[in-house]
Amino acid sequence: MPGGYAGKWLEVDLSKDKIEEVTYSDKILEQYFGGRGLAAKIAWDKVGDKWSEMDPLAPESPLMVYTGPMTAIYPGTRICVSGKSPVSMGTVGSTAATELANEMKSAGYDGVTFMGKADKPVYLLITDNSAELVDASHLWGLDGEKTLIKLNKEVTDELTKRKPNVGLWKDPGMIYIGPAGENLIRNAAVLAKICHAAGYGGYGSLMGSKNLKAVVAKGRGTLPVVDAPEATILLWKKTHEHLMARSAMRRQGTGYAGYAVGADTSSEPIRNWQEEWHDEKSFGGPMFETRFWVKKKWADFNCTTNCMKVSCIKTGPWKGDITDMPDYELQAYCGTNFGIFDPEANIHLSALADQLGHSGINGPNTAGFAVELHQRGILSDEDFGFKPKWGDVETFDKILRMMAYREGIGDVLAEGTYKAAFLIAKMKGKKPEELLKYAVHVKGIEVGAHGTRSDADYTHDISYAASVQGGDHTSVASDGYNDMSGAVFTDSAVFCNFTYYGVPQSLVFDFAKAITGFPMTLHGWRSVTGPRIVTLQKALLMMGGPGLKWEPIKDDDNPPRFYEPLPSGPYKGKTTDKAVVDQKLQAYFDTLGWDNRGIPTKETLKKLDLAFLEKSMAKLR
Amino acid sequence: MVKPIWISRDYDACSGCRRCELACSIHHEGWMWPEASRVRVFMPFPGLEVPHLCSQCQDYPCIESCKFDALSIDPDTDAVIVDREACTSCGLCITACPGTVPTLHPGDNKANICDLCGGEPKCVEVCVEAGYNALTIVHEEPNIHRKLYSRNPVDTARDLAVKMFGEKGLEVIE
Amino acid sequence: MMTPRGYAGKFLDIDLTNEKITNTTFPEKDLEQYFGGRGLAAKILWDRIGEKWREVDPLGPDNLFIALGGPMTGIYPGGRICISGKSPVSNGTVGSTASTEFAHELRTAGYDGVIVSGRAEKPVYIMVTEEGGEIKDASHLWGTMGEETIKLLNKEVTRVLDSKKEIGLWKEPGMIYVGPAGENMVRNACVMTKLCHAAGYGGYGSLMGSKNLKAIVAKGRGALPEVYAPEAVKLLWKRAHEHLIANDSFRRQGTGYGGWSTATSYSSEPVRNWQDEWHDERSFGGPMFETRFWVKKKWSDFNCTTNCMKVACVKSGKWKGAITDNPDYELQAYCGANFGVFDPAENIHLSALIDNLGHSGIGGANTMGFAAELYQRGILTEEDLGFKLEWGDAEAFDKIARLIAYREGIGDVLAEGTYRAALKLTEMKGVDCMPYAIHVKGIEIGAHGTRSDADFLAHDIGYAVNVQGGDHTSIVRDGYHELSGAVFADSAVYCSFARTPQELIFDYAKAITGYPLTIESWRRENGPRIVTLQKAFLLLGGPDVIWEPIKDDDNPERFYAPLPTGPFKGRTTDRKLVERRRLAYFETLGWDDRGIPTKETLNRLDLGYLEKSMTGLR
Amino acid sequence: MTSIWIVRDYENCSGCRRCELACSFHHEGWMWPEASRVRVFMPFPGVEVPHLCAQCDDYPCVESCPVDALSVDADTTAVIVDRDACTSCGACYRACPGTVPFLHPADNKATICDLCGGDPECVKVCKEAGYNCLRLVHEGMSPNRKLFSRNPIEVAKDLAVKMFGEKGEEVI
Repeated sequence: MPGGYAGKWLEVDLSKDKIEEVTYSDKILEQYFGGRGLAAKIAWDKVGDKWSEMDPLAPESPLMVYTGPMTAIYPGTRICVSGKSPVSMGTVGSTAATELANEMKSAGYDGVTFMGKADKPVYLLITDNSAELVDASHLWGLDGEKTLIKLNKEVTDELTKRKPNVGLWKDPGMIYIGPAGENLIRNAAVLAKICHAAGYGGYGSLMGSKNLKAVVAKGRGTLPVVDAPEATILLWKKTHEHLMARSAMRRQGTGYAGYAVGADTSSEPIRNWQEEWHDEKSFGGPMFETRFWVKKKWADFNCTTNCMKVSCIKTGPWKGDITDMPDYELQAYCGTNFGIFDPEANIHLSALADQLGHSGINGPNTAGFAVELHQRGILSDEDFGFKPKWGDVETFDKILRMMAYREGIGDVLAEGTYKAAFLIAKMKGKKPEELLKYAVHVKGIEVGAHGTRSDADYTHDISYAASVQGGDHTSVASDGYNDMSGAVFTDSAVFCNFTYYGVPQSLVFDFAKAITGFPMTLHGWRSVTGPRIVTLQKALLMMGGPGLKWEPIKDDDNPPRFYEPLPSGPYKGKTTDKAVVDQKLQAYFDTLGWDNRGIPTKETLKKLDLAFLEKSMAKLR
Repeated sequence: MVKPIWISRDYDACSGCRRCELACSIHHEGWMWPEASRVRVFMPFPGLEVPHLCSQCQDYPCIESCKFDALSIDPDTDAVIVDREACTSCGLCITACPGTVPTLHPGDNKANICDLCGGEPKCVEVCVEAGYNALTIVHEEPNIHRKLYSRNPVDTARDLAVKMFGEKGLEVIE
Repeated sequence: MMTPRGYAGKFLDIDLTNEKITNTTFPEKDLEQYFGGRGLAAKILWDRIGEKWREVDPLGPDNLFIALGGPMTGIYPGGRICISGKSPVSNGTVGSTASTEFAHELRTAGYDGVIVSGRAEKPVYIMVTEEGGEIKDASHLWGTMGEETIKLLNKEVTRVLDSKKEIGLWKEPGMIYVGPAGENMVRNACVMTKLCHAAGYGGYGSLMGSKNLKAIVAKGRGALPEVYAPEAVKLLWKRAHEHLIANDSFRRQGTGYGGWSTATSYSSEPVRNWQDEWHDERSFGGPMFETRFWVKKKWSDFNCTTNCMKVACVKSGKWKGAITDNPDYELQAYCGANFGVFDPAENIHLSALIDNLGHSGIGGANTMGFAAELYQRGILTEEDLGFKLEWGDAEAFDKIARLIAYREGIGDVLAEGTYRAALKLTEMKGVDCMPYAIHVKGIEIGAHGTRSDADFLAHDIGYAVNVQGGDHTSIVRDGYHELSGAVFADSAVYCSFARTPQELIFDYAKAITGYPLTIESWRRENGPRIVTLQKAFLLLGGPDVIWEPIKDDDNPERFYAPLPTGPFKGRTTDRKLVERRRLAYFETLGWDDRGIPTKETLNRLDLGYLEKSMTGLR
Repeated sequence: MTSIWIVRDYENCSGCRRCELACSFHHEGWMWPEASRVRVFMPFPGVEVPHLCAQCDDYPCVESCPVDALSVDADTTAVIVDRDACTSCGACYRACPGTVPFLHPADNKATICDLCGGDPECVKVCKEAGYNCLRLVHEGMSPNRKLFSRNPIEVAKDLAVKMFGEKGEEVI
């Protein structure tokens, strides 16, 4: 077994209540690493050519909860959740920071593949070299906070009961879903630690469809042995030095950006992206910091970046709401995107989205979309049961709840922005295009809180348009080469990309080599490993279905809104250049060895050892 | 000469990064092994992080309790030293400790207690380096307060919760 | 007159009866001999009252309320103000100090102190700026608790300043004030500052109340007074702070770790009105306060890096919203262990309540504990009180605190302070209540017992011969060493917790003032001069109480009973030792065997003016 | 030298005001809190707010000065006052979103933090005492700085709620 791997994976058949240990060959691991890459490969292995026909929320749809070889050893512990995405029909390597990752590794497992569907709510409890399914009926319906509180106690008590004589049992790590996931809200998130989410991909609903409330792990073993331990320890120290030098991140997190991104780079969603600029000083970082940040350096396992800050509302109707910061994405999506510029309201809605188990980006994107439809007269007061208003906390508080519980219009919105557009068009006797122009998504995945129109943010022209993970702002496309060693790598090695930026790439790759012993190079990742993973993801995305197939080129594009001129701010009038998009998209395909419609060529598949895809791709060509 | 030292803990300042555990286990085990670390950061609710380690009670109830004389006090640092050969894994030290600090090592099942790394605790080094100062070294004579830090970390977290979250803090730990 | 270095150079003299405000100065000789604060206040009192001392009612218009800085105030770390006057509890004088921004604001406004005489017709406060003093109506402030007083005054004064001169933002003023307890002339009430700081010993809150004086606020914009050797002071300032910053345990624990350890280790903490001095209640340990309540762990006053203070706030439950410092050891003990209360939240609440009422967290709480013991012994009944006053019942102590502050029911008697209440209750109940009154010369004793002899502060004659009675901040050792300690600090006026080597402090003092002073000279001349003058006042006493030499130069009776529990069980203060050391103390100071200063001593100390009064006593 | 800025971490302020003393030592040669370019506001005990220039990226004070008495230091990006040119008109502190500048108690001229030319004394003493309430960072301009230029009483109100919970709403 290469270094960095615990060496075994769990395969859980929920229908049959069966748990097996499996291993993967060194070659597979070297080729796909872990997390995002390995999950795509295993998904293919499980489903294969039948991909197009398989409903992602059906029992036969696999769900992967994987670490990677660098998880927990490289700073910034994370877990990668994947499978056939209920929103994109492809796969997303959706990661979240959680102690589950390191606990699972300490317990001796690199990941879990779930198949089937439990007949009643369960959670998986992983302990040292052992795993079991536990009844979760008493947890079903609970919000995130309560789930976490109860599970923590219950599992700690159970472990203490089993082995009372080792001293105190430390709390386990866990991921879980809230009501949104349970009720199969298509873009619901998998949550961890009350405010961390694997949001993109909608894997919360996939967990919900399997009656799987949570995955919990507590291991007492070492982190996996590595190929070159002394080098790893030195690199570990060096990496932390880089992280500790990032004073702006440590001081401000991303929570200063809700004001700065809007005011400066003009790329923040405002009222469902009708604007991307604001200069609302009330929404500035210091206003959050001074009144709400009760812990200013907050980190996950083995991380000194401390991008997180614990926020707590101490007074008023939302007293007791707790979240992280909110980070920039939720500041934007649960704030400005709702026309809300009050830190307290923003914290409340972020905490609410988290507690309900929504993705704080995707769910609120849908909510914003709905309110714009109302603004445009497409949805009425009656459709909502009240009069929705921008900037009104009650409005969005209600919509988020209605979605999570599929009540009223919430039942439609629960299908995610893209599908909801079709359903509402049908309801209202309109053409889908009339609604889709307000739907800010790419390939079913709502776009992260970074616009492309000002061209002043890190997201540009084909960032989303070409990404195999659609609107996912954590995995944007650039040129099909440089981006391969970015998110595609971190999501497969599985660590936080906030511990990646600011550390020299050569150091990260040396770290990977020291851990795994693979003869890998930066160039190798950019030209072979990365493209292999992305090409496989692309293939799955194109196979799509059932009832949903993305059209090459046409769907490899930005949402219509990104081509409207910015209406305000320093970049007023500016917009995304369609000609540049077209041209860069072709270059991107070219670089990756895909044809001019973005379909991988036979040669490319062969070169990347992906010949198993040829049959399916041939059909699409 | 090493003088008696003590590791002061400022719970509010702990980020939960758990580098202390990694540094401790790298020092003692040669590799990253959180559960074998002599300091463990309990985190019963997000934001409530409680580094849990030996607080060197003035009266060393753990040492008193050991029937096999496997525990002793390091004359230089005042740390509790475990004679792993003599230890029978009986767990008496764990029960005697008011904070249930010792654990049985996940590898050899022997009593596991902070030995202050012989006077230069690695956990403190990485914590100070990172600017948290949740763990810092104090040079002082043993005092009676130390015993009060030997407390169940979940109880400590309950107190911390109220300070951080106000009334909500009463609800976050079951 | 030349302005001595380290002094702003003038004092405000305010006659409230006639609403007359003048500037005054004192001869350089007085300043060199008495320095400031405690020493200078005593001299001013003698100059203005002198031989009429015995007849002057401390709560009458003839008494003076004096608030003085000293030459080191604001310049040496740990700025303080010293409050003095004829003490309503001891009938002598106490140099009662409190940390407050008021001290250096006063000095940067150009004044070293304020001397208030007479009595205002209606409630007033005094506002001091560089333009001088102003008497302002305080009717709207009268009756407000401390918290409210601070809020209203801050806002009001800032607005007044802004209307006088536009400079950008005015920073808030410094202030001293009284709460309801002071207003209602609860005899041992405090002069309060900054919510939870108090000049407690001496009962000067009632003195302010008796003058209808709610507060004095100051806002200065000048530099701190110039000094004799500025470069040396700058270096010494840095050096002093290095010492304070190195005081790690104070900075981490404040004195808030003392509530458990003083009792447990030293067995010298008042428990249930000193019936015990030992407890082992872990619930009351420092970490329990720290983890749950300390919302700011490094808190300090002007120019201080000791950070003995920690802001405590109760965030949940019945006492939600209670804010105080630490509580520091004294209030932890007196508003906690002394009430049989061992719950940190309750202790914080009771400390904050007493502060807010403007009562003394030591003196007032001592009286409350005294009442509870009388209840325990059946001397005071539920009928007397209106409720049960059981040990450990925080609600009950909350009630009794309010009764006293507002002089309601039995509170009216207890408002006279422990000693006078004991006299009155003995009479009322026909039972001797004196054995339960833990005071020395009317001043309730600080939270450090002498019986175990293990406390770091108080031993045998620590209180017995102290000219400030039970004041634990001015403990007596031998009539020599301590004179360069508290007597100096209270006169130079800085905080004794700003601990640096004594040599450094005296170099600092010399660099500020230019006076040729030494530690030795303070121990042999300045200190004895001040203490002897205070002793004379104390001996003169009156009008209601006159202390009897020797008999009253003693510990409370309880300090001679054996400790009933703990590691020092059975141990007690050695009466023989007290007698022997008392005589030695008198001798060292040049007082006769009854503690009355001899003529030679008075002459030697340049206190010839006292001779006439002392002759009458010998 | 790169542009520098003084971070303020309000919770960490002890209220010791050594920053004021160090500042006035440096600029005035003696202890003079009211002449200090940093002033610690403390509207309620425990709630201490160091108040000093935040170097807004658009420098409204510099813009506002009718006599060009204010300028931006090319090295540190601090605001520099030309005391000869200053007419004490008060335009700068009125233009400042946090009313940070003030008229010096002696010469009545606009007084603003000049970062001590790059090595601020306030930061040194604060750090030395282990508070790290004021810290120096070397980084580019940020629009967020302007948000630190805020009335200290307003800041204190927020801080009070964080520290004291509901009680914090009542104390200022």
